[in-house]
Amino acid sequence: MARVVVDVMLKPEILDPQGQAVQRALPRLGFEGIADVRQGKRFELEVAGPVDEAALARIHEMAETFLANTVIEDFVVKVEESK
Amino acid sequence: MARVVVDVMLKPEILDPQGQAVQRALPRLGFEGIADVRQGKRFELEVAGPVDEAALARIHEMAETFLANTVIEDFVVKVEESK
Amino acid sequence: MTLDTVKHASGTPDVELPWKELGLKEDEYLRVREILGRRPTGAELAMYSVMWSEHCSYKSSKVHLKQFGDKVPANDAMLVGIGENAGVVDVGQGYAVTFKVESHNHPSYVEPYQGAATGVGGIVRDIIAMGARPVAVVDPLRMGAADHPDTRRVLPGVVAGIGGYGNCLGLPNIGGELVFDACYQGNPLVNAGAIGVMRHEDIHLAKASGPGNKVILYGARTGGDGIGGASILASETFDDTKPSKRPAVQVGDPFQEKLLIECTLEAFAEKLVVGIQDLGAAGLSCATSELASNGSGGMRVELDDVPLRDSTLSPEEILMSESQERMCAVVEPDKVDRFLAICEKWDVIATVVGEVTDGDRLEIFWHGEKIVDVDPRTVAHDGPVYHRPYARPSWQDALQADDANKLPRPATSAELREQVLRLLASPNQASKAWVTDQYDRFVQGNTVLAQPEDAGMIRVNEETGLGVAIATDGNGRFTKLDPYTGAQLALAESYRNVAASGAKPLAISDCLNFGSPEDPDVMWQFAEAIRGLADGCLQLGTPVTGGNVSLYNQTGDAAIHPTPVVAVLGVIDDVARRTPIAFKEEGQLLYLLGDTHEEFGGSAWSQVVHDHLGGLPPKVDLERERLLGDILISASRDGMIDAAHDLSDGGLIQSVTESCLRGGNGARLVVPDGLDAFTFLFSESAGRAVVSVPRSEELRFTDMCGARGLPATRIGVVDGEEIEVQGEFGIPLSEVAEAHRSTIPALFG
Amino acid sequence: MTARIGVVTFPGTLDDRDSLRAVRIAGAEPVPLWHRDKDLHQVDAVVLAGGFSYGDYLRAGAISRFSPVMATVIEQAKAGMPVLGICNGFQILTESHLLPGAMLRNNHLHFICRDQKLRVERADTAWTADYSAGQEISVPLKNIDGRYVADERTLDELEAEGRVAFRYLDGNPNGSLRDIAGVSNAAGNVVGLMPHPEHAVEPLIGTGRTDGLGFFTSILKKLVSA
Ligand SMILES: Nc1ncnc2c1ncn2[C@@H]1O[C@H](COP(=O)(O)OP(=O)(O)O)[C@@H](O)[C@H]1O
Ligand SMILES: [Mg+2]
Repeated sequence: MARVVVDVMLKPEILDPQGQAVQRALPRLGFEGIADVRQGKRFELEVAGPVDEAALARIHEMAETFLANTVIEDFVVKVEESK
Repeated sequence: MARVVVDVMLKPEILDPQGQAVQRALPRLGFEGIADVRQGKRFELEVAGPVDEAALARIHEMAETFLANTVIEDFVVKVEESK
Repeated sequence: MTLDTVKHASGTPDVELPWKELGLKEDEYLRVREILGRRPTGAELAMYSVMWSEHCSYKSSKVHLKQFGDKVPANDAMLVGIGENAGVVDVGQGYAVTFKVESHNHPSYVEPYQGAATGVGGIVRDIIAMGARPVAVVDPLRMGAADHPDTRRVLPGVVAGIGGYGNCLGLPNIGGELVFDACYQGNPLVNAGAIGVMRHEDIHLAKASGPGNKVILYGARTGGDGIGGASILASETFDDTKPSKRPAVQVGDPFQEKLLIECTLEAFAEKLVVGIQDLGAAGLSCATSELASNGSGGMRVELDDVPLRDSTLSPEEILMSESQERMCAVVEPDKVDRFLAICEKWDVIATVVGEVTDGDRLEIFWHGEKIVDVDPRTVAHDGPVYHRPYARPSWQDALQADDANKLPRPATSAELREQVLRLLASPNQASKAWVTDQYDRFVQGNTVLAQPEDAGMIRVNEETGLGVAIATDGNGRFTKLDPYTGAQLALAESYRNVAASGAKPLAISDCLNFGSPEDPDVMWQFAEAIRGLADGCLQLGTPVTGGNVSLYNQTGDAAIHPTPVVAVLGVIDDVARRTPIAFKEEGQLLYLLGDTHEEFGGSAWSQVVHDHLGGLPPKVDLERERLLGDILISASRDGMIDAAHDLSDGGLIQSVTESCLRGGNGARLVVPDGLDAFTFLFSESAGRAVVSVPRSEELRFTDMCGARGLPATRIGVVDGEEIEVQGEFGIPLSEVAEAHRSTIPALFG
Repeated sequence: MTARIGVVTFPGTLDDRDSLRAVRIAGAEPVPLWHRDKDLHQVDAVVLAGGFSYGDYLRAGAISRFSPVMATVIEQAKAGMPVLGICNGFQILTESHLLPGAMLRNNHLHFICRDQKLRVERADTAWTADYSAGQEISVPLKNIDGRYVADERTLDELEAEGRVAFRYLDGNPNGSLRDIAGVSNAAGNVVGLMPHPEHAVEPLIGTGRTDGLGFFTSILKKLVSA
């Protein structure tokens, strides 16, 4: 079973209040030196068959039409070695 | 500016209703062959200073005490090349 | 690795089992052996250990709780009493209402969001299990000190969790409480209550009868969550390559629960269900043993058929798992297909896992082998009963002697004004809108009253206007000073809140939050509180329909204040005559109902101004409470008052302020003869309310009070843009609003 | 003959019964519709009600958009059938690209439930004809993913074409760009908004106002006179 990861992040120009809330809290907790935080989503897909080009193309399409809303989000598809 | 990524995922034995909802929807959308989906969070941290061992140790601690709730979540810290 | 079957257990009497690690006492384990006539199997031990736990067996509290059954007031409304998932009362027009409050204290401290969320999930399943559609939730909360850093972690998480789950279920949140006190720092109290409505004929019970009937498990798959002790068993009995430390915290899925509600109600509507039980604490162990022991026959369960989320689970773990959003129904064989079809319609997984037998044993099989063979009653009902020692604490007298009435009082009008503002802005007295604005109070379109009203009120029937009201109250400070009186004060306040809304109080549920029962001081508080509550209910005519006990709320030697929380349910024949708290009409007259005494023990004033807890709590006069309630209800019925607000913590100035802010009007107050301004504004005497009376109704109203012997004192008029106490001070409404509304957002926003 | 107005129930929809009630109170015939059923049962208009369809997992409205009923709703909406999306329904409409933009987590990150003042900017859509342009109304707002965003060009276009149908007054509750509470499509038959008019149709219930009834009487008049 192979694992494909899809990372979905808000586009840079879109306000990310969750990331900001984290960033604002850090100094209070004693963590300095973090200039910016963005929070996004990570999907781990376990793929049943081989992760060939056709499979990746399908996952790409899935990310584009479903996992991400490209009006507001960017995404990246990555193959991970399975464990 | 260097980027450190913290991926936070629910522990495998913890119910992941979000991932399940995605997985159940996939066949309906015509995407077959995905055996499991887990959904987690991705934090992108822009680190102001050098990402040395000390900095990573701090980020690790930050992830452990704040970004993740280790009662139910696991996390991984990764350094990404900055772009 | 051998499977510990019944046969195997019989043949290996000397195998050591980890009963201690599972929380059983030696004599309890010996009793299990005696009951079975052999050593238990691992699976049987798992079942007994969870079902005989304090939480499930009420072993420390049972002997005291009995009073609720012994002192039942004559009340025709009770349809189902203590012992079922939730009590049921008749509210007329063929409708029945079920309601209950439960605690989820410890999980909410460990994981505030999920702990609180699953607390809501659990109480709602109790309501569905009675056959009712859930119509509202309430959430009485107690947190540590408002300015403590850990409260900043716990409270926002708890509120988000209650909102996240309840909002997503489509249940309006119509009331609750939020109290801060350092005594709850390590033991926040997260109580959650729910109300459901059904027709009389739809009442369902947790009962498996009719041999041949199928046992259907439906809802979420079973996973390894919430398995307190089962992992110990698992690691003893099985190989340790699998995840051994199962988390004690569960993650909720409100979406799944919403589907569970809809599909269960649809199955009820088609009369497909013989008996039903939700899966909460102790999971399948509890559901199977309770269903079987309440029914007429036995039950046979094939554990292999339970849908799993994690295929590595051992049978012990499956039996103990507390995975959320699961229910168990008993269905006649020819109705199974229809039941499964309804579940399919709602995308709910449903599986036949067993059937009712004509024997009297609960038998559970795994891989074709029998691993449990017990009399279900011994698991579910014949748990241990403790007569824990109790004694009045040695410090109680000193505490009561430390009289709050002797604390220095404000010397000048300026000081009085300053203390009024300080009180209104203190975390306990400040507006809780920051919390309640995170809860949907409008969903379902039947909300007549919700926070910050005295009681939440829900319309039950659109045509007739029939409605129900609920309020929850509890005051740990009063209860610490005198547990018997404190419990009665909680009851009285909740009763008063319901009556102030115009509804007639019918019955109560309670959630009893206390420290360790192994401490005789705590056990005395517990015994006294129950005695007070049971006596109070008898006197007020409001039976206890059910409730929940949460013990061991204790950090080291320090127990929380004894905190019985009382939920009173009321009925109103037409919600059109509900009484809100808002002073809406300028020129209306303000009347104070009841008597005001110098009573400052446990008061908000003593806490905020002097950080003091001592003396005696206010006196309780339940006959007076009942009279006050009757007057408030009559006045609502006959249109004599436009607003009413009960007086409780913070005293008169607190209530008047809330009503002014709600209505957007000021008030001019006159200190009545015989009272000083300080006592008038801050006393917390019980049995009081303030009402707003149209001038045209004044005579009729005062005549009624006079004729029935309730003191009614004219204290002022709704007027202007400030709250003015004549001869003392005036505070602009805007200043009051700022003081009252900014505290909680500043701390937690 | 009165108009038939359908209200869709997805798994996790919460305000469907309220919307059906609002339709009935306005005098139209309420018709429950089921997400798995492609057939709209001859309704003249459709309301997508509030709630958390599919738990709002992934993104609010993202999964519902692909349901069988939505295939028909999308097709019919493009052909001119009136569609109103309230809250979750609005989110579904943006996910379906029947309306521009997207909904994100509120800027304060909390669920917010309150009585919200709005200005009805457009009184010539299928759902707002009973209001006058510029009229101020108060209806409940309750959501956690209510922040309306779109890129600048889209926003400018919406403004230029007068498709901002409702704007928040007395404080933006969630960080929505340009205080947008709701928008319409170019033809004016598809309207979406975050606040809940269906919760403001009876004097005793909720906030005690009936400011939301106009949505349902508007559509009824339009359909009956058509
Ligand atoms: N956690 C909460 N959840 C819901 N409603 C709450 C909560 N806390 C307080 N409220 C509401 O705020 C109002 C004021 O609360 P409180 O001062 O405790 O009322 P009272 O003193 O009349 O019992 C009531 O309507 C109450 O139901
Ligand atoms: Mg009150």
